[in-house]
Amino acid sequence: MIEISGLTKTYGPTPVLDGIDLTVGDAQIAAVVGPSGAGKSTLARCINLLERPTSGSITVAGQDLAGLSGGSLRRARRQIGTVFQSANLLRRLTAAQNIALPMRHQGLRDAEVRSRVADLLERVGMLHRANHYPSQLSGGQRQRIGIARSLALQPSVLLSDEATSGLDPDATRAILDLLTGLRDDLGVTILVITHEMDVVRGIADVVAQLDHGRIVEQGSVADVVRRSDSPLSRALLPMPAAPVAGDLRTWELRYTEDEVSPAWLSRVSRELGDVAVLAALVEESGGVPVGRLTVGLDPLLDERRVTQVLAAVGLAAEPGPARVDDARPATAGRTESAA
Amino acid sequence: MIEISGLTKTYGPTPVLDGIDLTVGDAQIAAVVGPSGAGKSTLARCINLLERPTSGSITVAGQDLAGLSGGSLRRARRQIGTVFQSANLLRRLTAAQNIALPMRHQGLRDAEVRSRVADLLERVGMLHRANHYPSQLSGGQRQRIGIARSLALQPSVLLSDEATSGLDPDATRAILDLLTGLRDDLGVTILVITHEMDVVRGIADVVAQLDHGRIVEQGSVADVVRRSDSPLSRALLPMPAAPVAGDLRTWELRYTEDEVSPAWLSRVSRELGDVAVLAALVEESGGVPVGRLTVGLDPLLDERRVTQVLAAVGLAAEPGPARVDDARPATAGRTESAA
Amino acid sequence: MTSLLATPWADVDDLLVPALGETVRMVGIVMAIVVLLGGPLGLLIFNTSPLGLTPHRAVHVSISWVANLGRSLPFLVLMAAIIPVTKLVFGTTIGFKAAIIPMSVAGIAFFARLTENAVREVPRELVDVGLATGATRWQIMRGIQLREALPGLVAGFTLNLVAMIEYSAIAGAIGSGGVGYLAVNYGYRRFDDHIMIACIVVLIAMVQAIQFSGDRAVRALTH
Amino acid sequence: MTSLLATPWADVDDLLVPALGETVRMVGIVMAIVVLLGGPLGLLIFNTSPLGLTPHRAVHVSISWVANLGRSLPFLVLMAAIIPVTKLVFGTTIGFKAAIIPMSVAGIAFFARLTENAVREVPRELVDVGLATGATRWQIMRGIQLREALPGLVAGFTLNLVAMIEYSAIAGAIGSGGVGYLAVNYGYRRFDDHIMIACIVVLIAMVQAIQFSGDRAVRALTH
Amino acid sequence: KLGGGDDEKAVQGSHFSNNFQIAYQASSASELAFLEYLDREIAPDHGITIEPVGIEDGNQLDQATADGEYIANIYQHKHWLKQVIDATGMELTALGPVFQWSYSMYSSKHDSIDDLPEGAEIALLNDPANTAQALWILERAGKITFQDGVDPWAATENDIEDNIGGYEFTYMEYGAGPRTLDSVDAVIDYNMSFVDAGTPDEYRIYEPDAPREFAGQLVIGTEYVDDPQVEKLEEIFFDVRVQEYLATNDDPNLSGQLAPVSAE
Ligand SMILES: Nc1ncnc2c1ncn2[C@@H]1O[C@H](COP(=O)(O)OP(=O)(O)OP(=O)(O)O)[C@@H](O)[C@H]1O
Ligand SMILES: Nc1ncnc2c1ncn2[C@@H]1O[C@H](COP(=O)(O)OP(=O)(O)OP(=O)(O)O)[C@@H](O)[C@H]1O
Ligand SMILES: [Mg+2]
Ligand SMILES: [Mg+2]
Repeated sequence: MIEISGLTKTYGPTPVLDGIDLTVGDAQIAAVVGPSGAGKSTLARCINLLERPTSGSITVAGQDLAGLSGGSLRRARRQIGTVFQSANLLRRLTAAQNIALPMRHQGLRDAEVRSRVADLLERVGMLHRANHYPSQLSGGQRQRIGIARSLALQPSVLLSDEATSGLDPDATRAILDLLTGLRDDLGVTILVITHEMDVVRGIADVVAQLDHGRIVEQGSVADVVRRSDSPLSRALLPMPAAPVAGDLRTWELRYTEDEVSPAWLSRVSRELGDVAVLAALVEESGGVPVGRLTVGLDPLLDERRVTQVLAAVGLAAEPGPARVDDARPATAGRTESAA
Repeated sequence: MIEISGLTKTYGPTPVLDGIDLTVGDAQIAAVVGPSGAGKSTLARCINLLERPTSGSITVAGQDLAGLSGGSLRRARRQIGTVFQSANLLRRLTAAQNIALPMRHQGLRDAEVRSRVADLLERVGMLHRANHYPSQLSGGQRQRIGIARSLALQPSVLLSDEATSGLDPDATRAILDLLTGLRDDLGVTILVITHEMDVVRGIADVVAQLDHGRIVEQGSVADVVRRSDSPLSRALLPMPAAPVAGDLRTWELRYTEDEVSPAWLSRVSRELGDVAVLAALVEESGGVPVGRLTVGLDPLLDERRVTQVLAAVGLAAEPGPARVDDARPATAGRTESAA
Repeated sequence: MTSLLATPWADVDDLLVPALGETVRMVGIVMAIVVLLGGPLGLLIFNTSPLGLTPHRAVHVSISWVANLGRSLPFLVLMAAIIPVTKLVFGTTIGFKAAIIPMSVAGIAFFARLTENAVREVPRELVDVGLATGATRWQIMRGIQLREALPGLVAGFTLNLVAMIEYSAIAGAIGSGGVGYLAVNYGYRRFDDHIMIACIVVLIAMVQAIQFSGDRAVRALTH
Repeated sequence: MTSLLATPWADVDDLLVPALGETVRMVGIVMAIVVLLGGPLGLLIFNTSPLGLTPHRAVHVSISWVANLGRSLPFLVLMAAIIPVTKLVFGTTIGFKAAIIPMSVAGIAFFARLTENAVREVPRELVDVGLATGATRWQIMRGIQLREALPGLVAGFTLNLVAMIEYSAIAGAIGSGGVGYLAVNYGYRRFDDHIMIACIVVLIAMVQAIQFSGDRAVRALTH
Repeated sequence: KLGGGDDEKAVQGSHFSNNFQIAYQASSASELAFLEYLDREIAPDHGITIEPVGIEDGNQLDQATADGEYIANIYQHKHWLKQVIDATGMELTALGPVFQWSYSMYSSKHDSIDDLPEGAEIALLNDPANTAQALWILERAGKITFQDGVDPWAATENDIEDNIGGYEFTYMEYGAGPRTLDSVDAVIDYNMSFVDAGTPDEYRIYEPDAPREFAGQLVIGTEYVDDPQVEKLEEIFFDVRVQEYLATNDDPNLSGQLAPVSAE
């Protein structure tokens, strides 16, 4: 359980976090997303008190860390595992020794340390590099050792700052399985900072979007994905690139109901004629189907009728254009050459 | 133009690259993918000769770097921009000074340096952090400064090692637009190392998969995506998670032709009855539609007929089961709790 | 100026070998004390500084001040200033034992600074790892700061060791002996060229060997 | 122990002020030489080492050997050994000028090691940035290695500066003057307590000020 | 083997054993040679062995003697001793003069003291007693005069009334004399330094008789004045054979460097 209220953090004059309210329930996975520089890492660092909040309060498992000191602060921190954005491995220790470090500091017996280290190395697929030094590891390998180390003390809360950013899809999936396993079997509360929306859809229960130090949107993943035109919703389930539709009229469709019959497309074809699937991302997320499609329909069809027919099967529809790259972000670079 | 042939690199007894043959044509974007530790970064470091190959040859723009030294090696290297996997910013220089460094070393005039730096900062959306030191930047901000720096000398070849790994989708898109712009407008040859398959589909012309230091598969992106059962193909266009199909029979479909009519689903419905779309990823990549779907069909349908009907519209079909998480990678962690 | 009175080459050994033993013993004991006290002092100076683990202005300024004392005075003056302490501890102000205290004081002050400098180079993020995993301050200092600074510390140790040989030559003035002193006294004051040459050769070989081993150790520790 | 022979407090200034001037001038000139020559020497030692930019065993071993020479000999012996050079350059073997060469030699050797140690702490990846962008070796050394090592270099400079004050006291043996020498000669040898106390106060204040400024500079340079 | 008399098996009723540790200034080969002579020729007659202990730092050496670590030392004249006692309060007693150090003016540029040019630069040892002794030599040679009421044994440059030769004085550390020779017009220093350095005798351009005032004293800790072993010490050092040996020996470490105590 992590409860954050009114959290503000400033560096000099600039606020980096500005009145954050966020609650992550026990055995929940919360994802925090948002543009680069939004304050996500700072948020994580405030939770384990690596940064002292300028104002506001944070309680983790019922304890207000800012009020603790000395031994009780250390005990509280041992309950919080942290995966750092840049693995932060000790350069003079091997992979195995890096994982062992927190256990040694906690005073675990040698045999116990050895067996846990071996287990963790195996979980992150790094047994074969146990005795390599960080400088001899690839970026992703380092990151996996960082993940293993964060689990060394069997924390009840895990802060994962872009743990899977540098990992290939298979390794990512393995890590995500590990995290969901921790949540489901051990009730670990997990805060995941990530830019990978499939990770959010894949494992998060709730999601919050941070921008310029504020939470601009938050909610359960299933809700957010199916809520209307919100930017977070579009970000979470992005519309794949679609070709131009020729003489058809493009429509953007979005699953809005929990119970959308998978056969809706066949049924809608019978009422509206051929449905040209230009782009589609349909999948199961959190036990319900979610989806976003760009389709082409006969341009002569009545707009209202189209909307009604699709609403009847559980989809929201809006007329295009829908080429994704027209929606440039504020930070976009121009496509011209470097001058 | 990058031509690599027979490239081998060993650290001590272990080969990290093992007989790599790879050609990237002028004004092409080549993507290199592969599991963590496969040797991707090592490959990039061999190309700009930060690592000396154990054997084999590499020519960049017709020049064999290993044969050069002194001034001519430096001139050749200035033609190769490099984005490092971990931004590698100088800690005592501000963001702007980091970008300026290569230009200053090349002896550009002050005014020129200033205007190029401002331009590059703008392109990567970092004008507002120009005078921050790396320790005052977020992970993604550092990465973007690294990208800007790689372009400082207007290279004709760009090596990008997970440039967008830590970036949010909008910033990623801006960077990808920047890269494609460089290719299209200036004919820059680009090697992109990435784990993000949508990046590969979005911008790469060709793709190579590295595993244990060997190229296990390579080809044009469009070909690979539509080629049969290859692991790279599955990785490039992953099947989204699908719900269980109830009493329907699941089929995995894949676009195989360049000319698949987007209305195929409606047409197939007419011949085979309702098509339940359980999961779908359909999009345009490299000018042609690509797609992968899990659909549910009437279990009583004849297998041969289903295959034929779908082949007629340009899709390959194979009977399921198709739940993605059954195909565990070799490095997978178990889902049980951390012991 | 070649001395007519130079010790015959055959007899040089008789002076040199015991002097070498004295140097090794003196510098060895002093370095043990220096590392044991100077290391922690340096850690403390760094960690009470604004860049450290537990910044504390008053403590930092005072211990930094104390450490500077040991380096402020010319060694000869320091030896004289410390005589009362030496006398109290060892009951003598002359010889091997008496040299150990002033050498240690100067060495501790020097090594404290070298330690501070080495530890300062440890990236802050690694200390954060210790904090985040609930390590005690002592564990962070020992297990993270010192361990990560190891190559720098070994390089500093090497530097300090060589400086102590220099100091042992000055400490020779109170009868503690040693090769450096032999060089000063026989070589410099008495113009005994044979002893001088022999001492110089031994000193150069010694420093060379120390630096060589130090460099190797540093490289071995750098991953 | 109050000396009967102490210089009256009123006259202490007459000795102390010129001595302070001598120390500042001597140490100032020497440090300029030390930084100018010792810095590049240290860079060269590091960059020819196996961890450096252009490893070269033979060159490394030889320049490392030469640099060790300057630290191998007790300073008094070094001064004597260097007399021919001093004489050649300045035509005299005593006084302020004569002290500069041996002090510089010892200082250069010391600063070379400090530079080597500071530069060793610069992450290899940052040097790779220079290589990958086609910077010349000189640009990499200056623009990357030295710049990134700046806090460490300043800390080393501070250390070196204080050591040079110590050496200037020994160099007093050939008549170069300075506060350290005043402390040794008047204070220690002549039992002039007033001079001794005044010198000690000045030396402590000087070292304290140097260290304080050095520490501030280091912190200002650490981002 | 260093350390105090109590390390040894002390003789009954005495602080000291029959092995007399005598401290001398370590850089002085002649003092060592002198002690070795005593150990060889005189001490056995008294059932005593003499163990010379070289300590370079005079202050420390005196301190150790006062503390009874050594039975005696022989490195200083009475003016130095007085100065040490006055300054530090050490309890030391001189038993009497034993030998004298030859102290001369050397030059590699000029043939005699009278040839020194106006404004000649003369290097002197920098410790007070040796500075005074050098000035005293110049005064006796008629080259300078002291102000009234100045104790010539403690004189400094400031006490000069008339610097007739217009000399400039430079100060140097003990041991630097021979090395300084080429850089100045003349050096006033102990002969033993120049002998050690192999400086040619013809550079010795002025060689006054060593004054009794500067004779080397046998010094003990005042606390031990009545110690029975000190009696034996005196018997050895003041044996008549000693002065004769100093006058006649041809030990290269001794002759021309340590002279017998003169009448005046
Ligand atoms: N100095 C070294 N000594 C031994 N092995 C090394 C060394 N450097 C790298 N390796 C090994 O070489 C392999 C390839 O590393 P590389 O950094 O090229 O991987 P990568 O494909 O870039 O992985 P990632 O996606 O995780 O960045 C890794 O298994 C790594 O452990
Ligand atoms: N010491 C500092 N001084 C000034 N500004 C800082 C400092 N540290 C961080 N910032 C700023 O705070 C903001 C938030 O940084 P933070 O690392 O939390 O971002 P983030 O959301 O984790 O971004 P990313 O996704 O790129 O990692 C950034 O804009 C950064 O420039
Ligand atoms: Mg971050
Ligand atoms: Mg890599």
